[in-house]
Amino acid sequence: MADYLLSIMTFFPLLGILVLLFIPRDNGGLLKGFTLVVSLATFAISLPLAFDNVFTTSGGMHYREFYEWINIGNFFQMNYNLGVDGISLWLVMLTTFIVPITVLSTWNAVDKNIKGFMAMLLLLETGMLGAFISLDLFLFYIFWELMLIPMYFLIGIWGGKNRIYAAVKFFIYTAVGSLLMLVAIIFVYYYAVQSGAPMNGFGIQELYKLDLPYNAQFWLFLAFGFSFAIKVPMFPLHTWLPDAHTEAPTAGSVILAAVMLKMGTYGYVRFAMPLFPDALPTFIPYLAFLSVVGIIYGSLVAMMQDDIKKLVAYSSVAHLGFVMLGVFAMNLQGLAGGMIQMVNHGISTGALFLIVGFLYERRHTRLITEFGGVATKMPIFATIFMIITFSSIGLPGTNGFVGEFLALMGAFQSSLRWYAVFATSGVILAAVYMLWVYQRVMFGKVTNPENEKLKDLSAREIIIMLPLLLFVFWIGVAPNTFLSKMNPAMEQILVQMNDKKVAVVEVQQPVVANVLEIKSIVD
Amino acid sequence: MITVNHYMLLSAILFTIGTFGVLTRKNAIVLFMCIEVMLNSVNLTFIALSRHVGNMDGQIFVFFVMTVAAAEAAVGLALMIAFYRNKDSIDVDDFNMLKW
Amino acid sequence: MYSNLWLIPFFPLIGSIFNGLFGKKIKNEAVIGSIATGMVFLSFLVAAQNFFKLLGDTEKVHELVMASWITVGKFQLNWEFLLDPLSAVMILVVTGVGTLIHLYSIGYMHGEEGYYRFFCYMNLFAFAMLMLVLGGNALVMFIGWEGVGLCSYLLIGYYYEKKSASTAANKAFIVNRIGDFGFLCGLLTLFWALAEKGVWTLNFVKIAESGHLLESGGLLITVVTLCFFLGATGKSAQIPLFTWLPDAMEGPTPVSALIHAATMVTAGVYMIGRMNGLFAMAPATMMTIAIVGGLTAFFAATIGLAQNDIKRVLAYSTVSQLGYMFLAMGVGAFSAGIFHLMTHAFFKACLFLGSGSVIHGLHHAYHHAHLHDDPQDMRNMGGLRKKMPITFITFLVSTIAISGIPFFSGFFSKDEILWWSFGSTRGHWLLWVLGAAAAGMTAFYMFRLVFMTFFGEQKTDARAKDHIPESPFTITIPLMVLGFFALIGGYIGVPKILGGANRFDAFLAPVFEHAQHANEIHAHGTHATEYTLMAVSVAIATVGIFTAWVMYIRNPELPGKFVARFEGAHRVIFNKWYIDELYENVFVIPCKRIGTFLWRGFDVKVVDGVVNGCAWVVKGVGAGLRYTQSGYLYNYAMAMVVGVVVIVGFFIF
Amino acid sequence: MENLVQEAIQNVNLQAIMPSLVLSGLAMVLLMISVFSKRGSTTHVAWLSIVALVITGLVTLTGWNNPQAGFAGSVLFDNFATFFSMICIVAAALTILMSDDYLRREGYPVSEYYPLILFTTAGAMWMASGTDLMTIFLGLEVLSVSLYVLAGFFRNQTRSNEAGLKYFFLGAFSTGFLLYGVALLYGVTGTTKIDGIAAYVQANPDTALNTMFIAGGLLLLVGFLFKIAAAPFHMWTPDVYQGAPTPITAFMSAGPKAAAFAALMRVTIIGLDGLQSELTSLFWLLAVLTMTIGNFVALSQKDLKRMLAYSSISHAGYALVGLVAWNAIGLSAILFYMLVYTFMNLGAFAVLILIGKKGEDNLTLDGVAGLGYKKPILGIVLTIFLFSLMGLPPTAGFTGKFYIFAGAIEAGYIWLAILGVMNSAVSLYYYLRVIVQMYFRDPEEDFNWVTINVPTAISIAVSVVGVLYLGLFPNSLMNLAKMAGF
Repeated sequence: MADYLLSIMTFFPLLGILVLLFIPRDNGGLLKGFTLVVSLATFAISLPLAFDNVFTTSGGMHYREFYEWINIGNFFQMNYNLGVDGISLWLVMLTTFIVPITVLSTWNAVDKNIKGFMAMLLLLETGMLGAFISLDLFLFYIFWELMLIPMYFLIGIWGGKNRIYAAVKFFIYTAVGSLLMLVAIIFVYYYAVQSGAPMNGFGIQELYKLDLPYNAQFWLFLAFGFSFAIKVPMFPLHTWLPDAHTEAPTAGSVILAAVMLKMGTYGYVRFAMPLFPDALPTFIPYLAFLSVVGIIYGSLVAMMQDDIKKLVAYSSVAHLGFVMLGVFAMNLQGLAGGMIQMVNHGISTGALFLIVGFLYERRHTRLITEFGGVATKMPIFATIFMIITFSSIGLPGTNGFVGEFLALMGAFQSSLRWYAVFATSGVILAAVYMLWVYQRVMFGKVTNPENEKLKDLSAREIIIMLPLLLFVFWIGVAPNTFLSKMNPAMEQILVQMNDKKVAVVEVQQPVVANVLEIKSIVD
Repeated sequence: MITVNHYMLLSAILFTIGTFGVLTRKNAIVLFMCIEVMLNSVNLTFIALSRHVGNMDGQIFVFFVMTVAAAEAAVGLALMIAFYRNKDSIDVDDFNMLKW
Repeated sequence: MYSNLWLIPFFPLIGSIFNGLFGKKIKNEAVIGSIATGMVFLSFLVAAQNFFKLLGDTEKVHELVMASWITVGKFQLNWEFLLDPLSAVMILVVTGVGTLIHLYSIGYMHGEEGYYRFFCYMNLFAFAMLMLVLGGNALVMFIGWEGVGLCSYLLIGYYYEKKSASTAANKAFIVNRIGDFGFLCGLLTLFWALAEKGVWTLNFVKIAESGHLLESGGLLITVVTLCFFLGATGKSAQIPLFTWLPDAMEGPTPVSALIHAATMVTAGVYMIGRMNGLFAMAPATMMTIAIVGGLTAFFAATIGLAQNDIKRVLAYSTVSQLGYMFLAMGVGAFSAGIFHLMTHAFFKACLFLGSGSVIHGLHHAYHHAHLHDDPQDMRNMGGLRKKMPITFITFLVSTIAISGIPFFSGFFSKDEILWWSFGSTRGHWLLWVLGAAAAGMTAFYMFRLVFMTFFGEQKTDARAKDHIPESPFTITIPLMVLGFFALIGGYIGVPKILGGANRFDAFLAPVFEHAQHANEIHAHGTHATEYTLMAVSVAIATVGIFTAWVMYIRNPELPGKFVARFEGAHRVIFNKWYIDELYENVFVIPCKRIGTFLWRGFDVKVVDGVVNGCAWVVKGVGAGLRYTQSGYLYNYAMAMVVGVVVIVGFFIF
Repeated sequence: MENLVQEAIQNVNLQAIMPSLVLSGLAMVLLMISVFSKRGSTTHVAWLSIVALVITGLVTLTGWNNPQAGFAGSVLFDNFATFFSMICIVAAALTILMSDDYLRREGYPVSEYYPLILFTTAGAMWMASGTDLMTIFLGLEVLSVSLYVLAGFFRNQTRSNEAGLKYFFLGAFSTGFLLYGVALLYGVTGTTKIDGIAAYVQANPDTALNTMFIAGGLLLLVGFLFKIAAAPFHMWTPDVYQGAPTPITAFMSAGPKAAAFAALMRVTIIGLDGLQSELTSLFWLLAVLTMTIGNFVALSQKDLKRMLAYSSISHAGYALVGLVAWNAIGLSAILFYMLVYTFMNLGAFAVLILIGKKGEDNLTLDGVAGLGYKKPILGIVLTIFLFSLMGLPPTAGFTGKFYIFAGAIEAGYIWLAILGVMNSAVSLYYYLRVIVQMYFRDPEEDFNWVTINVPTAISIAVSVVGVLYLGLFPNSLMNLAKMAGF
């Protein structure tokens, strides 16, 4: 079992789809129930990973699976090459954890074409899991693109009024980035082939050791980075996100926020940065700058939204800014902060989308002005919303704080100190927009008669939220559970980057000089 | 003394005339004749070059071209007739149902 | 040894969780209230036990590591507690005053819809505050630091159906967050600076030990401490971040007493005390603190002169008193600051609770008479001393204490601060002038409050007049206890000059000694100067009281004339120097405008415009190219010919 | 003279032309059968054509790894020819399967249709195996003339007439250029054999600078570029594709195009090797132009057939990228891509055929609104084909494109690859629009006229399996394509 754990986990949902096809389409309950069982089973399959202590001691890849897949002699070779380490571990766990929750959340929300919806959810799960555990660039790319398709349908079929625009925009926007990455992937491969480096198909572990000239790294990082930056999304490549989030059904938004955005940040950590470490010092100031702009910009724009979901979407831009800042700090604390913040964002923002979903299911509107005084009608909901709000704000003791703090700490330790100062101001803005929306939705008197008949959360809805709340506090109070399994892998990847790197990141170059330098090198 | 260059020039002129005809004439039959002019200019080239090069390949080619031209004529005229039956016209300006 | 320290915050946490989860089901107010109060009282007992243990202990600094919290590489952070004289005093104050206020709340909050919620939050607050003062490293402290902010938010917004309440709650939290931003920046910079020197820690003891690694008076330490001070101004409502505190009076009165007078708002002072070693190394910061403190004391006092809402007067008074504490910290009188913190906790809590008692009574009366008058407006009060004798007496005692009349608690602490601000190596006579003027105004507006509320004509609506009761014993007992401490609390710190031993100072000495010695901060000057200053300040206070008496008892028309005479000045003061409006216009509205612009003007039009523009251009080009496909044979042939000619021509020529 | 004849007879190697010989023979037999069949009954001819194709296919496969040269080196049936022939046979078979029901629906149950397709296929096979410009020309004409007829097959339908005529005139026009080019090459090198030309250039390196040689080479290419619909010789494509009977459109975009690519590759890589630098830059430009025009104009199309016509132009552009690469990977990538494209494009057209009403006026974007709900299987299948056309994993379209761009990048054409993928990104939009209509819009019609018939279903099934299999496990066929390259 352990030998094939990753494969079983990844393709179990796909298996579920096959069975799903034979369930009559009008038996909605059975379809949902079955999907829930499948996703829970996937979670159960993945659980041994979370409890495996091998991650605390060794930063390498575990649960390796390796099969030759495509071998065209001297043309190219791709392998079915899977593995998981401390960096991907928690993202994998987050994925398997969040999917059953989203399935539960659809219980009343989805009534048209349930079969298709469930199939898409499961397909999405396969795609996401596969992308996190692929160690072969080609395989990764396949899973990466595979995720697009179900998400496109989730938004397009079960989305809101403006869903078509949002779905197409989401699809094309992200595809543009990934297609450029494809060119870069192929380029790296043939560079390696022509330089005679030892290779194992598109296996990243071998490619990590590749000696690429700075010039090539520059462009390759740009291509990879662009693709991942769209997915993250980093300012100014973020505009697909508010549309996609607003129009997507709750389950789609949750998965999009909780897992798919992490693909971008994960991509930086796993691919863009360790593959092209020489180019990093050139880009880090700009990327960090964009992260900080994202934090402040996302917050300011979020503040003025009149649609709750859009607000949460823009807040994602801000949150991911912290992740990126931490990652670009290029030290253990920052990276840990970034990684933990990825999980946090998955939990908090996922929960926020669920919360918006609860409201939407009841009122079929998400306009803030339509609400007010909901707290009186839905006290349990108010409490949960409050906790999640503060988790999102990053109150100490909740998960959000640990991530933000570590990310900022890392940034302060690195050359990004000044960026970090501005990023820190994001904690103020986060409070502003979250509390303001909370006030306008929950507090005050019930002025809209529609809100009079709001019902508090049902048992099912509470059950959905409980695991999320558990992790809000767990990560906040005892993050070491998670950090201890990440640390070795992060250390390894940092050591690896620094060993390969020619320039030293710590030397902060003035921005102007940087531009000239790039030019001269490109020339 | 008429050299191969003269033949080449003549056939080039013929070819150009044919091409111009295709571009400017509107009657499908005339158009087809222009194409025939082009093909025949090629035939002329082949024959002249065959003599110049000194092997028979060019001349053999001409036979094929002529055969093919005949086949094309058959098919082309048939298509024109079919079109004429539907539209009462073989003016190429009327071939404009399919566009954009 | 001190291994039960963790119980101190633990009890209220349990109480909070219990009431939060089951309070709604229990519904029984007595059970809910006594559980909450009992939990804080248990904490108090443990705190007292530890306090006395520490008192008799020669080793004054004790750390208790509970568990590891965040471990990333060299950065290792624990859940740890620190007990030293400073935190020992604080836990006593917090749990002691906390218990009384909980007790008070049982009666005060009677019949409220969210009774359990209130006690849940209050206990949570106690928990957070205790984490703050007991935290052994800056991050545990920060948990408390933000936690009290959270509870403050929850409790200010307790009447969440009221727009003003929820707005005030937001304002409190957000302004606090601005401070927290400073705190975090300071913390992270400090951590980085120490890490550069090889010390990876946030532990207070270690920070104090390795403070000398940083350049004393250097830019770095100045920036770090200024950042921390920004944090303190947020939490402790100092200029420029004081505006939230008066608004925070939207919360129930016990909240104002506990959070916005006695404990939370003093966290900034405590924090500076906790890091006194660092602050002492940054004279520029110290000067800033002293100036800000002095100015706050002065300006808040001016605003207090003209307010009519009983709680607002007290709120500005709190801001002003906090200014004193910062003044003390700034001039290096750390223990005097903490001393004032403690005495202030007693008398201000008593004042707030007293005002609560008054409001409670009036509210009761209005309710009885079906009136909707504002029970907090002093202009509707008067002559209540007969209706509420206990409230009156305790209130009067506390007022005298805050006014700095000799032999009441406030006198000792305030006077020590004034003396240091004059005589300290970091002091200046201007600071003393600010402090003394504030003291005079404090005496004036506090007695104005007492006179308007308890003396003179009863101006309450006739229909409600006779239904004002004295409050029940759960309210009066805390009042009496606090009043008692307001009376005698100062005697543990009687300065040497008045023949006392200043035991308080001696007790805290181990905490501050190092900072004061190493940086040569001490008050100097002759006894004669000290006596003179003392006399002057007492005289100023007396003048203040006398003026109040003249204006509000002997000649009640005088205030009206005064207002008419100095209309402009009054309006400015009455409107709190228009600071709120200033902030609204300088920060809030521009921020919203920028947000709106960034969204509608930039995000939608520019960023998304570029994206959609690309799509539009591609589509447009496609739609244009489409028409090359004219449908005419000769055009197609022409394209081919042109293609051939261009291609052949290009390669041949 | 005697000797010459004997030599010629010795040179005859029937094995080298056996597949096309068999196919032509069987096609003629079928033609006779259809003459004697009752008018209106076509099904048996259709199935017999399938049988003929299967037989031809088996014969063709004997040529794998068994290269046969014949007719004084004017035919070479090698792996390359085998691969392309198989593509054409598959394309023809799929086309025939989807045609039968269609012809009856449209009211033209004429059985000569099938032999014509077989002739086209035979011509295509000649093109693929020809090593003399003469053979290639003959193959091209056999293919073209049959296609002219097929394009104008619906003789009472003006649209079809127009398509046939346009194709005919422009085809003949381009043939003129091709022939002129052949003549010029012949004039310079004295031969029409591809390897003869190459040998001449090798022996006289100055030839590569000869104006007449360059002009001849370029004019020769015009003929092939016309057939593969490369810009600016693509203008016929949308009109003809739109007007021709739908199965023929499908077939044209796959089989003949593959054959034209085969000839183009042989002529350029082997014959015009001396012009490599000129030709790569030419193809570079044409590839970009073709992709861009195809994709951009497709964006504003409403008619599905016309949209797929433009899409087919852009796919020719992608395939040309492989030719630009001019390396082993790029060339075998074209082979693989042509096969993949055959499956996905024919599959997509087959679905369109099924959902079309008589006259096919409903094959517009709006016409498929809600198809995914009313006919879920057709919807899913069409979606798979569209995703494959977009080039998304895990479909064959992705592996094909990957192969192509791998070739380009290996040869150092990064910018070309970038422009190529950017074009793919543009193309996403119009393919997605179809999916948008199928799934994101509510059905306006109930599609009750759609009946699934077995042959079409088979052709769709084969295409789906092909698309998914080549997407997930491309190994075997990629290796075959590798072996087929030269």
